[in-house]
Amino acid sequence: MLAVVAAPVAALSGSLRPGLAAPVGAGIAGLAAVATLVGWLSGGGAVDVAWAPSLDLRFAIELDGLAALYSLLATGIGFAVLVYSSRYLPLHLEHEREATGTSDPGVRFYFFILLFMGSMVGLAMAQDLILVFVFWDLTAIASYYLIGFDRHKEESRASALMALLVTGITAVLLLIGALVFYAAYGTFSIPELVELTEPGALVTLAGGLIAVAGLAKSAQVPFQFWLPRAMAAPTPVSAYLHSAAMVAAGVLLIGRVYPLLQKSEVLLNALLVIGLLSIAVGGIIALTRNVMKQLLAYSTISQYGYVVFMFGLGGEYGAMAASFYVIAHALSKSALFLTAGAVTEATHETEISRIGGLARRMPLLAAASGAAAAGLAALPLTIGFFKDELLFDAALERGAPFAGLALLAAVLTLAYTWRFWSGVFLGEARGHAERVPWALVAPVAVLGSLVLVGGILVEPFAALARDAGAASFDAPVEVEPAYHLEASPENLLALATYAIGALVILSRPIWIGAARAFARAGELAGPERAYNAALRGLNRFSDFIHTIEVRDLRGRVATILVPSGILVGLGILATPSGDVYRVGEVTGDDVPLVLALAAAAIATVAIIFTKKHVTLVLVLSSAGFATAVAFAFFGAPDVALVAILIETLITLLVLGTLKLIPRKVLESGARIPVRQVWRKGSVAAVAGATAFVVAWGTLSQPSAVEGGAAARLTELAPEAHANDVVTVILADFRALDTIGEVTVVALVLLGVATLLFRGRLP
Amino acid sequence: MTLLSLPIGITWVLGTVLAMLDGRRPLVGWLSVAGLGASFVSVIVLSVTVVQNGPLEMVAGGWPEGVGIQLRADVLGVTFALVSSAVIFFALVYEVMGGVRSRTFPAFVLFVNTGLMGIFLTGDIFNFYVFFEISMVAAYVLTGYRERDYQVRAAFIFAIVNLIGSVIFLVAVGGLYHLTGSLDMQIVAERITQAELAPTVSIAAAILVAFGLKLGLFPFHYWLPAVYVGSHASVVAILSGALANIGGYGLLRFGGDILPEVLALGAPVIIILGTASIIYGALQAVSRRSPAEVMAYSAIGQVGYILIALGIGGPIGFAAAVLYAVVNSLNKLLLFLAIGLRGPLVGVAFAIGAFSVAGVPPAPGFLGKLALFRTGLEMESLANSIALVTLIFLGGALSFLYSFQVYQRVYMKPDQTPPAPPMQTDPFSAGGPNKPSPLAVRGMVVVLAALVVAVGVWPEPLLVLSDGAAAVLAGGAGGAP
Amino acid sequence: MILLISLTIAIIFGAGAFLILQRNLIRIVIGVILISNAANLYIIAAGLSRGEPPIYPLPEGAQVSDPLVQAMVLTAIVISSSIAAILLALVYRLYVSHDTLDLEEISRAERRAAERLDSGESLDDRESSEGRPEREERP
Amino acid sequence: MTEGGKKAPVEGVTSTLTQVIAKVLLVPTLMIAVATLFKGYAQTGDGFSAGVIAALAIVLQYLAFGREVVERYLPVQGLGTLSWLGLLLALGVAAVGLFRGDALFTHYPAPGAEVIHIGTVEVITAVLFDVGIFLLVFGYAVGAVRIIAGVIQRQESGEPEEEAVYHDTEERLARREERA
Repeated sequence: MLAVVAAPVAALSGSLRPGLAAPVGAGIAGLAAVATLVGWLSGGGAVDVAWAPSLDLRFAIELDGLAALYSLLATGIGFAVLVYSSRYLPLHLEHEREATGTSDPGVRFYFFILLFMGSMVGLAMAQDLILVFVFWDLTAIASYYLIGFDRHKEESRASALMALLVTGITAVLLLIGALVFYAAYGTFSIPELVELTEPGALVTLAGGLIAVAGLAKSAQVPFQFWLPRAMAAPTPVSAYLHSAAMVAAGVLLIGRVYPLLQKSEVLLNALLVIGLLSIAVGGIIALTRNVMKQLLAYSTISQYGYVVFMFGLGGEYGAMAASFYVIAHALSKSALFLTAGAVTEATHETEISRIGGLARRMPLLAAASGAAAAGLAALPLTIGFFKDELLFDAALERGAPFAGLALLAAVLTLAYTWRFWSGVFLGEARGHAERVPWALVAPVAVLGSLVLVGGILVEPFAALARDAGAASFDAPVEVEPAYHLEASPENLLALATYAIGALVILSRPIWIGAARAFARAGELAGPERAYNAALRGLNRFSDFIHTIEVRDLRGRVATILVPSGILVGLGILATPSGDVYRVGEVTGDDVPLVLALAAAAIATVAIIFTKKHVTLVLVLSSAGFATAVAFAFFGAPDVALVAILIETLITLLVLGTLKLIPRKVLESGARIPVRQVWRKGSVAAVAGATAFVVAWGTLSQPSAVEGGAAARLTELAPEAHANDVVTVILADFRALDTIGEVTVVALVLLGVATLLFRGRLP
Repeated sequence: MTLLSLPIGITWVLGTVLAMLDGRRPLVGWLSVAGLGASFVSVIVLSVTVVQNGPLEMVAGGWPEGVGIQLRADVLGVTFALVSSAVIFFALVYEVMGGVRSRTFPAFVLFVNTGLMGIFLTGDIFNFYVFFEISMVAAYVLTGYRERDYQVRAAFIFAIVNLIGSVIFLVAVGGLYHLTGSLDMQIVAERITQAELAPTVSIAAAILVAFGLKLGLFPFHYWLPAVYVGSHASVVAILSGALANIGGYGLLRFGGDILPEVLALGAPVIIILGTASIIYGALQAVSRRSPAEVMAYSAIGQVGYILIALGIGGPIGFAAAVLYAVVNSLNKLLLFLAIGLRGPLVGVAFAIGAFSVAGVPPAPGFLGKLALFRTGLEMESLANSIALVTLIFLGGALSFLYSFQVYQRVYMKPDQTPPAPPMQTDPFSAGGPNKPSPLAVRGMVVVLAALVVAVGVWPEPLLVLSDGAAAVLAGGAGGAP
Repeated sequence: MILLISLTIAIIFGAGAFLILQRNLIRIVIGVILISNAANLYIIAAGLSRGEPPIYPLPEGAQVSDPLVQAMVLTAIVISSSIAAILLALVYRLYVSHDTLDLEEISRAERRAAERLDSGESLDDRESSEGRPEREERP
Repeated sequence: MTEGGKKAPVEGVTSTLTQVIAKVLLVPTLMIAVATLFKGYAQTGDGFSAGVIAALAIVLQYLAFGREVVERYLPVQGLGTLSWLGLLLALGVAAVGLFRGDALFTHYPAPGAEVIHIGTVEVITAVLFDVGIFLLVFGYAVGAVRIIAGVIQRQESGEPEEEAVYHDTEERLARREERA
């Protein structure tokens, strides 16, 4: 069972040698499928180990019915797809090489598709919401690279990005939903949550968030637009994406958290509505499509609409029918996609209107895909028949109107499936068709025959679906699909489907215009347009504010000073300022200090008005000296000494630097227009005022030096064999500061040497 | 006692020695790598000790507490020390592998490390300032590394802005001393509660500005894009991955540990600033063309998340802030190193970084997002919770968009055609702008990417650290006993 | 006294801020030096217990100046002045590569760089001459 | 600064005067510096001021005699390295405590213990620490001046400035032409 999770790793080793990648990948997929089957038959199994206990994250996986179903799909159909691509991919790459002139080994493909498979299996088994989220995003990553496989095509890259954005961003809702549950119940474990939760607003909210993530991934309205775009991927990817991975992951998630969802009536009704809308939108647009893969893509939207609809219907039938539907659909749809790929290989055409009558030239393919199509259209003797039977059952259980809706849905399916198959294989032969390799046909044949087998021996599939349904429904499910040769409502509905379906097919000329208009309206006002508009708008807006920033903000120190002032001002306003400020008193002893301060202030102001640079420096140093004198009057001779020495040194250095630069350059930009003087002056005033408020506000407080560190330092100084307390602080008590300070000095020397002297120490 | 000195001391002594040697010689380069490695290991050992046995303390000079400078390692400090040390280590390895171009580069990198370790391990506010200056001076010179026009410009802008920040911080230190009569963080925290609120608040505002500048928080960010785009890749990795941590750590330490009451008072302002930063940075990043520019603006946005978590506070909020800061450092390290390279494999590394920024598992970014959402849900009023969660969601959506728009534009190309030169840096080899970087360097970056993913896959150590750090802060005034 | 000191600090800081806002790089550097001066003055004022210098033998009963702020200011002065030196070196370096000390011209170069990035060019494309020699040691 | 130009007579007088003063002051200033260094524990001053004072003495020589003369007669080469050696010494003093199981920066002899005097100079490790700082600051100041002098000389000898930088921008060349 765990071999499945290891699949990507093995694939990586295999992909180191391009030739080996395909068989190794397919082999792993096959093995994994068998392992899953055996695992399921032997009653499943579970692993539950702590992952990150600090966040209550658990690596909890269990192979229950639901997990088994989706794992089997992922690995089984994965196997078929891999066999198919072992032949398809080289052809595809050949075309691309012709188109672009570059060759690509394509090993990426195997790596990501196996990663896709592995994460899908992991997702199926995960029982912890965060773990679900992890695998969920892994599938998004894998699909991103697979959809964008043809990197040189703008279209595939844009489609890949779209798929990633839509599914990735909505995935965050899943995370939020999980966290809402966690905030309320303290666990991420789904089984535990099922036991703990009570119906209420919280479940609706959190469950709703999770469901949105699921719906987006399953390409339900209004998120459906990414899926048809994703057709830019190579065909095997599309087949896989639609039937067993990515899109299926959405309904898998809904199935997984269904025990929670069904506690909220609102959510179930929402699912109903969204399911119906998707059926209608997907189905109607599918009828108008001409490109094979596009038709199939819209059909997928519609088909998963069914599944969502059935979940919305709820109850025993709903849960079981949904699971069964997924199986049936996966078999048929993957076969049809692979058919489309094979047909395109043979004819080099992608549009239905340009091909036709291929049944005679490719009988086996026609038959196999015919079986698959019949399955999708729910004809008897195929597994598809039962899917519709269950659909009708579930709908009937809810009420007659729903049965009517189900009927209409089934009719749509029949119509577009017919259009696909008949358009490709019937009618007069058009264009040429080459022989296609067996590896492109065999998987279709196998899948097609499975569809038929399911039509006769339905029990294994039903058992799987029952198990899965039980996991979703959170109770045993007792639904047995079988043929009942009687006029039961289900059978009558099925017959009605065929009859109306035939009518619809025949009356195509009548309604096709309306359908096209509908599709066109969707393009004009649909969510895809909104997505593109939002993207463009954002980019334009971003450019706009960037222009503003570069033009008006870059290089503007004012953008620091003014907000700082505002912040400090806010702080002052927010706090009571009763008698915070004191003027303080000036005694006779203070006069020298006052004079020194005044001198410093005057010299500083003089700097502003000095034009010549040399004078400027001299005025600066006089301001420095005045400050040093002030220090002396503060009773700080050490400081005064160092200040004077440093001031001398820095004056010399500045003068030296000025000597290095020609006078003309030196004066560049020294004069600024009067208008700027006022603006800058007011900013400076704000800065000065801010400094004033901070200084006055704090200095007005009684100094806490009494009983503070300073007194103790003074007492302890003799202990350290010293008379000058300041020196002893520098060399002993706070020597760490000093050594840091001189390290800065040494670094400055090194820096100056780096900038001017190529880093050589002078 | 030795253990506490080692992270600071090793690179200090070695840097002093290497300053006298020619750093372009491979031997000197690898020596510096070895030194940083040793320092990093000592930080790891220290972290393990601290997590298991509680904080370590030492007063320099053997004097009583309050007289000498106290060094103290608690979980908050060692967490930041750990991640910063790792970032610097990888950036240095990257540069030494590619070939150092300046005599003094290794020494300066070692001193950045010394300064940072000092900042994270000191228990003294003035000592904090001194170490702060050590790492800043080294960073000013490093910013100009390689000395292209735009690099010199970047260095000048960086220096001026950060000097203003330093001065503002120095004023705050002086103010705290005036109000409490002490420089020891624990004593300051105890005594500041007795001071008047108004002056304390103005000091706190100064601290916010000083560290906001360091972080590149909106509206103090204007220097950041020019510097992050202009400087050499390994330097930007150090600036954004390690040096910016000063801001995050400083806000946590001074806000959460020393001035918790003022932090609670200023929470709305902090949250609003954080919000503005997220929106502004993300919106700017959306349409930028070069990866370096995108990530520079992204850095502005990412910082906002840290602020929000800090503003909400409490054990969960603080833990989220620490976690996000750590994850953000790792992302930036990886991304900026990848941006500096070209050739196959580089895209992989960038992609992992981009996934991390966007919060996609298993890259560790999702842990940060998770912690943030959790914090957002912790808000007292439901309306605030919803507003905040929506905001974080929108920010995340935008980060998704800008990360991958630029990824597609630059990296998602057929492997065989030479990738367009990533905008920022010059090639390692002299073989022209389109020549792939040396395989070893690219390999190292991929290994780094794998390590980053490993953090996401096995997040427990990181979570333990961030929870421990939050416990230090939520312990209230004075921090851990 | 408190008010006077605060006013002096504010004037020096404001003047420094005004200079930082100028276009000429030298003036900007001087502005930075000035605001550092203001900060230093503030710190020494923060220990506003003026009295005898703290040098033993201390006079009996006299008020002693706070030695700790003195040590702090010493450290701060040294740091700020040495950083001024590195700023000067950067200014010189900017002059060498841009041939101007006008911030406007330098911002213009910055804007041009931003435009280049927007048009998808590398910063290196135009600013560096082809085949530029490695920086070699001069004997 | 040694070049006279048109103002040669005036500058000649000043420079002779400075040269005399500089010569006279060199030795006493260095002595003052050393005194400041070792007496710092008792009086105002410490290693830092001593370093600056000593450096100013050397700087004065540069101002008076010009780079070439000074570098011929005074052993100033490699003083930049000296600053780092000084830092190494200071760091060594800081680390002594660690090796003896004490805290970082523990000075010896321990607080209160007997101190050996050589004359009036106390023999304690803190003084050694100050010596390290003295060396560092001295090296720094002289080094910075030497760098400036070096750049001046580079300019005067007409070496192209481009040599010092990596590359030229178009606009810069244009501006230079305009000025020429």
